[in-house]
Amino acid sequence: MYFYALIGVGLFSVGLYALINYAHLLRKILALNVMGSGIFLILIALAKRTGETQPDVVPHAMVITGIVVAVSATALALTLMLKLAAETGRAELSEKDRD
Amino acid sequence: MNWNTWLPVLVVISSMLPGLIIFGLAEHRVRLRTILNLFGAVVKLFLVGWMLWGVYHGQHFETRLMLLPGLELVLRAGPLSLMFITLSSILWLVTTIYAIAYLEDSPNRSRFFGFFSLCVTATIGVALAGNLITFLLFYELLTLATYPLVVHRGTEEARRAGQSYLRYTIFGGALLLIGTVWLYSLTGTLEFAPQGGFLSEIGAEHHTSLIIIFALLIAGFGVKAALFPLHGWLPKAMVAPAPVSALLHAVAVVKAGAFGIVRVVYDVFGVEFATDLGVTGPLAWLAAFTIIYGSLRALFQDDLKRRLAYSTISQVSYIALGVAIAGPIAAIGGIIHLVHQGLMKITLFFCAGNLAETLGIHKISEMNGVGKRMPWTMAAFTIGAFGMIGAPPIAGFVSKWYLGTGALEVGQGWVLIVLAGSSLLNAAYFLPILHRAWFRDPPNNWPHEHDFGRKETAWPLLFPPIVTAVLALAAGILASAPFSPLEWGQIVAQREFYKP
Amino acid sequence: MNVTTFGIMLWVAVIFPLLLAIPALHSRLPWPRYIAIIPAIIVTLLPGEFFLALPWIIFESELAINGEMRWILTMTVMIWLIAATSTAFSKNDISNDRTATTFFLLTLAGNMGTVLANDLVAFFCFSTLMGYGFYGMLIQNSNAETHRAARYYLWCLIAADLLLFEALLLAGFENNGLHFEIVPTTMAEASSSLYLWAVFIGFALKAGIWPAHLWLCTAFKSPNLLPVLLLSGVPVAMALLGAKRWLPFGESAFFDSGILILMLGMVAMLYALLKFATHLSSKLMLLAWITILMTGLFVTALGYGLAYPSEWVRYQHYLQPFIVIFVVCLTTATLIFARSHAVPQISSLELQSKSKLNLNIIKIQHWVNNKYLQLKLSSRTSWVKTAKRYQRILFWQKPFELTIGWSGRITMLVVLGLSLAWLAS
Amino acid sequence: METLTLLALSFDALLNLSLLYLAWILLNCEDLLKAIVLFVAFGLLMALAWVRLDAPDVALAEAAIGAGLTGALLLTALAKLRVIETNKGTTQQLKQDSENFQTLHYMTPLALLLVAIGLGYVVFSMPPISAGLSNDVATNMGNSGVSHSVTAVLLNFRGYDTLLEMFVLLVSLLGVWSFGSTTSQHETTPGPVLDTLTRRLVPVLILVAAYLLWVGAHAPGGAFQAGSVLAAAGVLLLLMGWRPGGYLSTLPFRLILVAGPGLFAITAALLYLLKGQLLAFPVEYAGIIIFALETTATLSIAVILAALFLSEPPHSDKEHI
Amino acid sequence: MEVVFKEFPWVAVLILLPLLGGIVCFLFSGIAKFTGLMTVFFTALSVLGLGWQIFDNGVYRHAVGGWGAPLGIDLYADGLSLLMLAATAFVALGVSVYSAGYFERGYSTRFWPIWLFLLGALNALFLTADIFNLYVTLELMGLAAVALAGLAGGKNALTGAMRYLLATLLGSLVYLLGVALLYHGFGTVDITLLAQRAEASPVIWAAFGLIAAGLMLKTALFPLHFWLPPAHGSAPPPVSALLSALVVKASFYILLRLWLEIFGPLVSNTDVSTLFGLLGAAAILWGSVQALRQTRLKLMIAYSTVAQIGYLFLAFPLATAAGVAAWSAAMYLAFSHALAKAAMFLAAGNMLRFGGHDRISDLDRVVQRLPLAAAAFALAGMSIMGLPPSGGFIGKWLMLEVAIKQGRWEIVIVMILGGLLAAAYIFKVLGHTFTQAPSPHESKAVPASMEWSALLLAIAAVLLGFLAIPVLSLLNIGNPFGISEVTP
Repeated sequence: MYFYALIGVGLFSVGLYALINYAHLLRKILALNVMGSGIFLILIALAKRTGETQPDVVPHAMVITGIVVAVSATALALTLMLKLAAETGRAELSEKDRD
Repeated sequence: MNWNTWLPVLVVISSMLPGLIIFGLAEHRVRLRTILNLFGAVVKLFLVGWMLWGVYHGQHFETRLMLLPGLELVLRAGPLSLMFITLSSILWLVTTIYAIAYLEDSPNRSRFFGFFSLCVTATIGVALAGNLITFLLFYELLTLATYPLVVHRGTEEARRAGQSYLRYTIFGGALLLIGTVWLYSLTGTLEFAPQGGFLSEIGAEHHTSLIIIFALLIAGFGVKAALFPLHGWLPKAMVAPAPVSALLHAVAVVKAGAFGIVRVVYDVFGVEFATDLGVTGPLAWLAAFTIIYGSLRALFQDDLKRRLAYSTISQVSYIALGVAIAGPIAAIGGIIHLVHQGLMKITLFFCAGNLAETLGIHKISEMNGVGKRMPWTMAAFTIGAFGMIGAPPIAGFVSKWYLGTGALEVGQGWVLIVLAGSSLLNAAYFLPILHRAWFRDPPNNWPHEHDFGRKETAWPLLFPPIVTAVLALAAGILASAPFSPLEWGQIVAQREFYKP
Repeated sequence: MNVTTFGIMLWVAVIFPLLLAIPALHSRLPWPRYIAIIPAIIVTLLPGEFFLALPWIIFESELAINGEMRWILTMTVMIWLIAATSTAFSKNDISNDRTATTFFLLTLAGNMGTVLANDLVAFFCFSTLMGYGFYGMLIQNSNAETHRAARYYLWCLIAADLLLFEALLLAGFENNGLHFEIVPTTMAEASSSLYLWAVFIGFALKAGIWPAHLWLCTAFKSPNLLPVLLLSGVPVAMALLGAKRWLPFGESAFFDSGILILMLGMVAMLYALLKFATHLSSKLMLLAWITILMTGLFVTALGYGLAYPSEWVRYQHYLQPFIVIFVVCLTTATLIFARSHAVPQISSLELQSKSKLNLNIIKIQHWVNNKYLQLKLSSRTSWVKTAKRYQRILFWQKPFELTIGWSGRITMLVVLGLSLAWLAS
Repeated sequence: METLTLLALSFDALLNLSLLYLAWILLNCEDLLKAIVLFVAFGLLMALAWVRLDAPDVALAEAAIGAGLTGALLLTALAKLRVIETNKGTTQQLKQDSENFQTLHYMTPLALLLVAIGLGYVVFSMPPISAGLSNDVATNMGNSGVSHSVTAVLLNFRGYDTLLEMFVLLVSLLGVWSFGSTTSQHETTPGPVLDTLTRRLVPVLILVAAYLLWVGAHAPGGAFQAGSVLAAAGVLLLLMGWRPGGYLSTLPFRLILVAGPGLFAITAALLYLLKGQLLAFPVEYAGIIIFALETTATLSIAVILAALFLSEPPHSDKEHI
Repeated sequence: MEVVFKEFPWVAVLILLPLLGGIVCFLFSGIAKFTGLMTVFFTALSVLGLGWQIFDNGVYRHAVGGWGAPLGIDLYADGLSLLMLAATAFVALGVSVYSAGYFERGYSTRFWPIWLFLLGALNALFLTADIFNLYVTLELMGLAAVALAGLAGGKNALTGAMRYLLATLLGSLVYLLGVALLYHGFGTVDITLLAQRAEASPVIWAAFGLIAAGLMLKTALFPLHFWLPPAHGSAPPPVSALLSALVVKASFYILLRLWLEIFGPLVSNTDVSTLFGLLGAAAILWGSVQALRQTRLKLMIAYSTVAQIGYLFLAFPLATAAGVAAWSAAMYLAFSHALAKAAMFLAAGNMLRFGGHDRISDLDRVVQRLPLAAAAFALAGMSIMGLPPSGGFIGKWLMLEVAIKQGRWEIVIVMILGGLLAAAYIFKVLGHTFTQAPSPHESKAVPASMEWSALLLAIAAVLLGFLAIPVLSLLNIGNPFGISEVTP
C-alpha cells in the first residue's frame, strides 16, 4: 500500500510543480486539484495498515470532506478567474501592473 | 477618601479635560473655548498652589495605578516636580491668554487649543511622574501633542519641520525605551528614588551596562533638551506660531528633556553613583560644548526666532551642565535655571510674536528703531535678553551664580570659562538686537503693520510678556524670598538630591 | 526718624529713579530729572551712618552709607545735578526726549546704587545697570565716532562684567557673606591672585585705564554733551571706587602682582603725559589724557597698596577724597570746555570707512558663515542624493517584491517547509 | 494465490503509473481542453484507485464530484473563458509564470524532488501496522444509529466537521454569487441527442440519488454522493438550456439551499439545550435524525452544486449592483 | 442565576449563532443588516460569558457528540483562545457597526451572510482542539475571506482576491498533508492526545515542515507575504480590517497552538526558533520599508500588517528561555494590533469614501475634513508604533524586557527599528492632516457610525495599555504557555 502513498507523494509534487511553473490560472486550479488528490491518496493508502481486511474508515470520511471542500474551492476559484479574465482579458495573475 | 491621593491626577486632568472638550467644539464657539481654557488654567494654578503649600509643609501627594505586574503608573508631587509644574501652570495661563489674542481669526483654533492643552497635560505628567515608565509615557505623549502644534500653520515648511521634529523625537523615544526596559530588566524597579537613586547596589555587577543605559537615557532626553548633536529639530520648529514656540522653548518640550536629565542623574542613578561611574564628566563636557555651540550658531541667524532657538539650545544645556557638575550648589543652579530660563525665554518669544503680529517683523535686520514704536514690548525683550546674558539682578544671573560657585565647590574651574564665554556670546548676539531696536531710526514703513489704535499692540498680546518679564526680574531680585525659585531649589536639593 | 527709616530712604534713593525711568511715569511729571535726584539729596543730608539689608533680596544685599561714602555720594549728586541742569535748558529736543530721559534715570539709579551698595553683589548689579544705561546715553543721537566709542565701551563693559562675575564667584566661594567689610580681607587671606587680577582687569576695562583707554578717548569726542559730562563722574569714578573696595587688601601681601600693577599705573601716566604733549587735537581730548593720567596715578596707588599692605592702611582713606576732587574738577572743566568749544567734526571719509579692525571682523564673520553653512549645505545635499539614489535602486528589492512573483514565492514556501523540517530534525 | 497477488500488484502498478503519467501530462500539455479531459479521466482512475484501496464511498464521491462535477465546472469555465478571450482578442498559450523564472529554474525542481524524497521517506518510516481509529469506530458503531461505518464517522462521530463543511459549500456559493455575473451567456440550444438523453437521464439520476441516500445508512453511499448525483441531473438540465431565472431569489429556493447546513446547526443547538452536548444524538433516534439530516443535506448539496455550476447570481441581487 | 451563566453553553453560542445568523441574513435580505448587527452583538456578549465561565472554572473542554477525544472532536477553551475570541469580538463589533453604514443595499445582502460565516469560522477555529477540524475551519474562513476580499469587484480587488485564494488553498493543502502524516503516524487528530503520543521522528519533522510552511503562507510571514498587500490593499476597507486584524492572526494562532502543544518540545527548538526569529525580523524591516515606500494608503497599511506579523514571530527565539513572558508579549501585540489595524483600515476607508481616493500625497484635501478619522488613524498609529500608553507599547515593553534579559540585542534593535519605521510611515500620513489644502472636488458624506466605530476601536487599542494586568491574567488561564517552559 506504500506504493499508493508514494504515488500520492508524487502527485503532490507534480501538482506543486505545475502550480509554480505555469501562469494560466486554470492550470493552477487543476494543479491544486491534483495536489489534493495526492494528499487524499496518502490519507487513504495509509489507512489500510490496520492489519485486517477492513481499513480505517476515519480517513475515508476525512477525504470525502476534503473532496467537497475541494470542489467548493474550485468553483469559487473558477468564477474568480472568469471575472478576472473579463476585467483584464487574461486568465493570469499579472505581476507588474499593480499600481 | 484622601484628597492627597487624588490631587496629582486632578492636576493632570484639569488641563486634559478642557482640551478634550475643546476638540469637539465648533470653530466659532470662541467664547466657550476661551472660558474653558482659562477655567482649566486657573483651576490648575489653584490646585498647584494647594500642593505647593502642602509639600512645603511636608505632605505627600501620590497616585498609583497598576500597569503591569510590578510596574505602576505613579504620579507623585515632590518639591522638584512642583517646581516644574508651578512654572508650567503659570506660563500656561499666560500663554493661553497670549495665544487667544495671537490666533484671533486664524483657522483651526479648536484643534490648536485642544493640542495646546494636551501638551500642557503631558508636561505636567512628565513633571509629576514618579517613576521612569510614567515619565516615558508622558514624554511620548508630549511628542504627539506637540507635533500638531509645530505643523499648525499647515505650510510645506511647517510640515517639513514637523517631520524633522518627529524624526528626532521618535528616535530619542526609542533610545529611551531601550534604556528603560534594560534598566527594568536589571533592577525590576523604575521608581525614582530621591537622595541617591536606586542603582548603587548593582553598580559593581553591571558596570558597563549601566554606563550604556546612562548614555541611552541621556541621549533620549537629550533630543528634547536639544543637546548637541541632537538639536537639529529645534531651529526648524520655529515655523510654529509664536505661542507654541514660547511654550516649546520655555516649558514643554525642551524642559521636559532637561527635566528628564535631572531625573536620571539624581533620582535614577543618584549623583554620587553617577560620578563613580564616570558618566557625569562627559555629560558636563557635552553640555558645555552645546552651550558654546548654540551661542555660536545663534550669532549668524538673521531670523529672530531662529536666533532665539539657538539661544535656547545653548541655555537649556545650563541645566544639564548644572546637573552634571554633580555638586549640591551647581544642582541648585541647574534646576533654578529650569525656571529662570523658562521665564526669560518665554518673554523673548512673546515679544518676537508681538513684533511679527503687530508689525510683520521676522528678521533682525528689520528691527531698526522698533523700540520707539513698541517700547513696552521691547522693554520686556530687553529684560529677557539681559537675563540671558546673565546681567544682574535678573534671574539668569542667579542661575549662573550658582552654577559657577557650584563648579568651584567641586573643583571644576573650567566651567567658569564656559560660563564666561557663553555670556560673552550671548551678549554678542543679543546686544546688537537691542541696539537696533532702541538706537537705530525706524523705517518709514513696517513690513506688515496692524492697526491697534493708540496702543502699541493688543493688550492681551502685551500683557503676557510684561508679566513674564517682571517675573523674571523678580525671580532675580527677590531670589531670597520664600517660594522664590532659588529658595525652592534649595528645598529640592535638600530634600531630594542629597542625603541630609 | 530712626535708623530704619533712614535705611528705607537709602533704597528709595535708588528705586525712585528706577521707577521714574518707566517712560509712562516720567513723561507725566515736570522736571523728572531733578525729581529723581531728590531722595539722594535727602540721603546726603541725613546724619550718621546707617544701613538696611533686605532679607528677600538676592543674597540679602544691603545698602549703607558712612562717612567716606558720603563724600562720594555728595559728589555724585552734584554731578548729576550739573548734568540735569545742562540738559534742562538745552534746546535740543532729542536729548530731552523720553528715551533719553529713561537712560538718564537708569544710569542715575545705577550710579546711586553703586555708591550706596555695601556688598559685592549689590555693587555689581548696580554698576552693570549703570554701565548699560551709560551706554544708552552714549549712543543716543550720535555720530559714527561715538558709535564706535559706544561699541568699544560695550565690549569692555561685557568683558569687565564677566571678569567681575568670575571674581564674584570666587569671592562667594570663599566667603559666607559678600560684604565689603569682610571680602577684601578674606580674599587676601585666601591669597587668590586669580581674584585679584579678575577684579583689577575688570575695573580697569570699566575705567578706561591704559591700555584699555580706547573707548574713553573716543567717547570724549561725542557730540552729546551729557555723556561727556558724566564720563569721569560715572563710569570712571565708579570703576575706581570699585577697584578700591573689591581688591583684596589685607594682611597678606601680593607683592609681585602689586608691583606689576604699580608699574602699569606708571606706564599709563607716562603714556598720558606723552600723548598730552604730542597729540593734542582738542581741549576735550586734553581732558581725556588728564583722565588717563589720573587713573594711572590711582592704579599706581593701588599697586603700591597691594604690594605693601601696611602702607595701605595708612593712606587708603585719602583715595576717596582723591576721587571726589578729581571728578568734580574734571566735570567742571568739561562743562566749561564743552560750552566754549564746538565739537570737532568728523570727516565724511572717516564716517564711511569703518575701522580696519571692524571690517576684518565682518569679513571673518562672513567667511566663517559661508564656509560653515556652505559646507553643511553641500554635505547635506550630497547625503540626500545618496539616500535618494539608494531609494531608487530597485534591484535588491526585486527578489522579494516584483518580478519573482508566484513561482518564486511558492518555491520559497517549499524551501521554507523543507528547511523547517530539516531544522526540526 | 501468488498469481492473483502478482496480477493485483501489476494492476496496482499500472494504475499508479498511469495516474502519475496522466497527472504529468494533464498539467503540462499545451491544450487546456485536453488537460481538462485528461483531468476527468484522471478522476475516474482515482475512483478506481479508491476501489482498490477499499474505499468505495470515496470512489463514489470522487466519481460524482471529483471527476464529474469538477470536470463539468472546468469545461464550462473554459468555454466561458474562450468567449471572453475571443471578445477581448487575447490568446493564451502555455506560459511559464513570470519572466524571472530562469534563476529559479533549477532550484524549483530540485526542491520539489527533495520534498518528494523526504515525504516518501516519511511514508516508509511509518509503522507497517497501525490501527488508527478503526477499533474506536468498531466499538462505537452500535451507538451511532447507522450500520455503515463511513456514514457513522461522517455524520455522527465527526459530524461537527460535516456541519462546518456544509457551510464551506454554502460560503463558496455565496462567494460565487457575490462576484456577480461572469459573462453574457452564449445560449446554445442543445442538439436533439442531448435533449433526448436528458429527458431519459434526469429521472434516472433522481432515482439513483434517492437510492444512494437511502443506502448510505448501511452501505457505501450517502448525502454527498447522492447530492452530487442529483446535482448532475441539475447540470444536465442547465446544459439543456433550462434557467431557473427568478427562482433563485425566491425564499423557498433559498430555504432549500440552506436547509442542510441550517438543519444541522439547529439540531446541534437543540441537542445542546436538551442534552448539554453538541450534536449528541440520542442512540434510539440517531438513525432517524441522521437520515433527516442527510436528506436535507442531499437536497442542499445538489442545489448548491448545480448553482455553482450555473455560477450566475440570482436576479434580485443583480439589480442593486 | 450565576450558576445558569456559568453553565450556559457559551461555546455553542459562539459557533452556532453566527452561522445561523448568517443563514437568516441570507434568507431575509431585508433584515440582513439588523440580524447581522444583533448576531455580532450577542456573539460578543457570549465571549464575555465564556470569559466569566473559564475565569471561574478554569479551562473548558467539551466533547462534541459525547464521543470524546480520539474518535470525536473536542472543543477547548483556555486563556489563549479566550484572548483571540475577545479580539475577534471587539473587531467584529467595530467592523459590523462600520459596515452597517458602509455597504449599500446591494452589497449589504452579500456581505452580511459571508461575514457572519467568517465570524463563525473564526470562533470555531479558536475553540477547536482537533487538527482536522482546524483544517475545515481554515477552509471555511479562507473561502469566506476570499469572497469578501473580492466583494468590491474591479481589477485590483479581483487580482488580490485570486492571489489570496491560491495562497490560502495552497496553504490549506500543505497543512492538510501535515495533518494526514500526523494522523497516520500517531493515530489521532486531537491536539492533546497528539501531544501525549507524539515522539520525535521523521513524521513529526515532516509534518512540522508542512504545517508550519502552510500556516506561514497563510499568516503572510515574510517572504511568503506576497499575497497579502494586494488582497488587503484592494478589498473594501471593512473587509481589509477583518483580514488584517483577524484572519492572519487565526493561522498564527494555530501555528502557535501546535508549536506549544506538539512540536515545540519535539523538534530542535533552537534552530527552528532562530529561523522563525530571522524571518520575523526580516518581515519587520521589509514590511516597514515597503510600507514607507507606498503611495497608496491602504497598501501602506497592508504592508504595515506584514511588518507587525514579524513581531509575533520574534517571540519564538525568545520563548526558548522565557516562554510565558515571550508568548504573553506576542499575544498582547497580536491583540492590540488587531484593534489598531482594524481601526486604521476603517479610518482609511473613511478617507477613501470621503475623497474617493487613497493617494497619500493628496490626502491633505481629505484628512482635514475628517477630524475623527484622522484621530482614529493617529491613535491606532500610536499603538502600531508602540508609543505609550497604548496596547502596542505594553506588548513591545514585555517583549523588549524579555529580549534584554536574555541579551538578545539583535532582536531589541530590530524591534526599535521597526518602531521607528512605523513612526515614519504613520506620520507620513498624519503630516497631511495639518497642511492647508483646498477641499476635494467631489466629496461624499461619511456616516457618523463609520467615523465613530473607527475611533472607538482606536481608543480601545490605546486603552488596552491600561488593561495589561487583567488581560495577562486571563491569557494565562489554563496555562497555555506552560508546556514550553523548558529550561535550556
